[in-house]
Amino acid sequence: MNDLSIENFEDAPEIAESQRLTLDIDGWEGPLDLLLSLARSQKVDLREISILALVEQYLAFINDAKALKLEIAADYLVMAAWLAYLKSCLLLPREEQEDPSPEELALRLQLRLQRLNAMREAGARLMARNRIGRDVFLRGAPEGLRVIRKSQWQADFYDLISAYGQIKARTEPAVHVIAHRPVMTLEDALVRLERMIGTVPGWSTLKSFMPESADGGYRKSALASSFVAALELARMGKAQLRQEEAFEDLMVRAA
Amino acid sequence: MTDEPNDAIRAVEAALFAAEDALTLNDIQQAVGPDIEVKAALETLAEHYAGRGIHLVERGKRWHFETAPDLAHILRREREEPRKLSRAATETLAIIAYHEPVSRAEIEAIRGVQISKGTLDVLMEAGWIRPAGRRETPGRPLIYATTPVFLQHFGLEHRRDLPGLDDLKAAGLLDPVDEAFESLELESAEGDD
Amino acid sequence: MTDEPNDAIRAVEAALFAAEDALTLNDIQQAVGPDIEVKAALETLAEHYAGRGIHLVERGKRWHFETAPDLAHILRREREEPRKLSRAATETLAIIAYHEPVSRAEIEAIRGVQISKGTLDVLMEAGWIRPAGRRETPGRPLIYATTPVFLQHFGLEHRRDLPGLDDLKAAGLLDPVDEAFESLELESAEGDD
Repeated sequence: MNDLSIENFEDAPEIAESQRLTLDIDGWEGPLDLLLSLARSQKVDLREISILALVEQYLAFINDAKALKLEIAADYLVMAAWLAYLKSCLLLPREEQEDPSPEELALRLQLRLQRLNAMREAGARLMARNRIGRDVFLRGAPEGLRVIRKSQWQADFYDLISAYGQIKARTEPAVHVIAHRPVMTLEDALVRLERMIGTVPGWSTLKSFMPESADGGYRKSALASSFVAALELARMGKAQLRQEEAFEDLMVRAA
Repeated sequence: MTDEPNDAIRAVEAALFAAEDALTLNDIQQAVGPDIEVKAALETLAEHYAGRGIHLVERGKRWHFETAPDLAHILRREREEPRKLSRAATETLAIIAYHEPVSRAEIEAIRGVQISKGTLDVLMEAGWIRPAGRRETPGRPLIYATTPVFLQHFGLEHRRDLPGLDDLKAAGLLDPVDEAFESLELESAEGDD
Repeated sequence: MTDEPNDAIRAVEAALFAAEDALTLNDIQQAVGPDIEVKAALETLAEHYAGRGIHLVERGKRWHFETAPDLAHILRREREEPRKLSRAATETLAIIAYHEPVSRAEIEAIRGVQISKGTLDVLMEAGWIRPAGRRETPGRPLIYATTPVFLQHFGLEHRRDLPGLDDLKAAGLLDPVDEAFESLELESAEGDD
């Protein structure tokens, strides 16, 4: 009944010495599993099972294991203690019993065993079905259904003409035309400034010699050229320059 | 009747034969084009193949051809058997299949032991179970359910074809212990009257 | 005749179905066992499947099932996916439309960039251009022109409905790209005020 397998201890001699053998947990998956195995050995319908007899069996089994000095996993011992308690309650006279009653506890244990048993049997029936790869086989070399993706190219009219516009813009030879801008050359400014300062006595601002013109570009050009011309005239000793402080008007007079 | 199949039947037959996986009605319709009555063709085909060495079967709303089960002895030769599932994995699979969707704690309550980490992995790797959301209870545990591949592998057309499902349901063996206990108490209380 | 196959035929049928390669007579005999008349079973099967969506065929003394040739389109289903034409292809198409008929070398001269072989292929696949003979110059290069499908796709009645260079200039489409981009940037910067 008890296919008690003992762990191979050849590779662990010091443990073997103390004879600490372990109850094979792979043999039973926990105390409930062991209980179910014992219950099934009673060979009655689980609904008819004698819980008291089952408890005796379990405790006897654990005691045997202890006598063999097997190390028993803690949860088996916890279950043994609980079952010993249950047994004593079941044997006690009725009046002294507390809630939940031992009958209730026994019934719950029975229900659990029934449920585990039902699933064990269901698992076995499932595994016994005609399974693919064992009993029935799929096609060995299916051709496969393939979806060939074909591109449906999309472009709209604007893409087309703007692409053409961009090619044209990119490849058309570029001609750069520099616009003619009215300027006062340095030569003009020299002649003009020399002549004008001769006609005006005393200090005058450089700006007062600027031409009246609507063209802002021309006025700026005239100012820049006249400034350089004033420096040049001063260098030649034909003019004097004076400025009260930075950014103040530049004053000029004939030397 | 030399039942020469019409083009609709031939097309559905060819698509199922060539497919690498089981096909849904929709998959088949896409393969054969919109003008074909797939459902009717499938019925005719299933009937045609019923007595042959190959059967056309429906598993979880997917269709495929497979060899007839009675010929297993011929085909099994020289083939490796699929790896045998451990008892823990078998029980866990049964619990998921019969109770789905079910949380890990619920599986453990039935088995009376913790599930080792590998057990659910093995079942997921086989493609038989999948996480199916979370239960809206404290802790929001992950719940598991079976897949169409599970039905296919075990030759089940629907989940309701699980062996003994109706009996287990009727016997209350799929109800949690607490519920079963209460209903038992109720019965006996009524019986006392 | 409701030709229900006998077990010999069913076994051969299943063996061929499940096989990963085409099988020789000997292979089949080994699979189904010595008591079965494989040759006769194959003949019956081939005849049975002749009108179906799957055929049993012999190639180089090996037997296998395959999809009926007239149903090949089921195996390779085409699906159209919209894809935007690349810039290179759009430019090439525009050059062909404005200058047709035009050779590849001429397209490259106008674009100022070489075109890859794939570009013309794409345009031909789209059905928008076609080879339109050869130019009678040294090398006799192939020349390309647009197709009626091109006009239809772009909503043109005639090629002369393509806007002229003056129209393009007026629409700002001749501005070099980077300048157009700068002016855009300027606008958006001004918009920030």
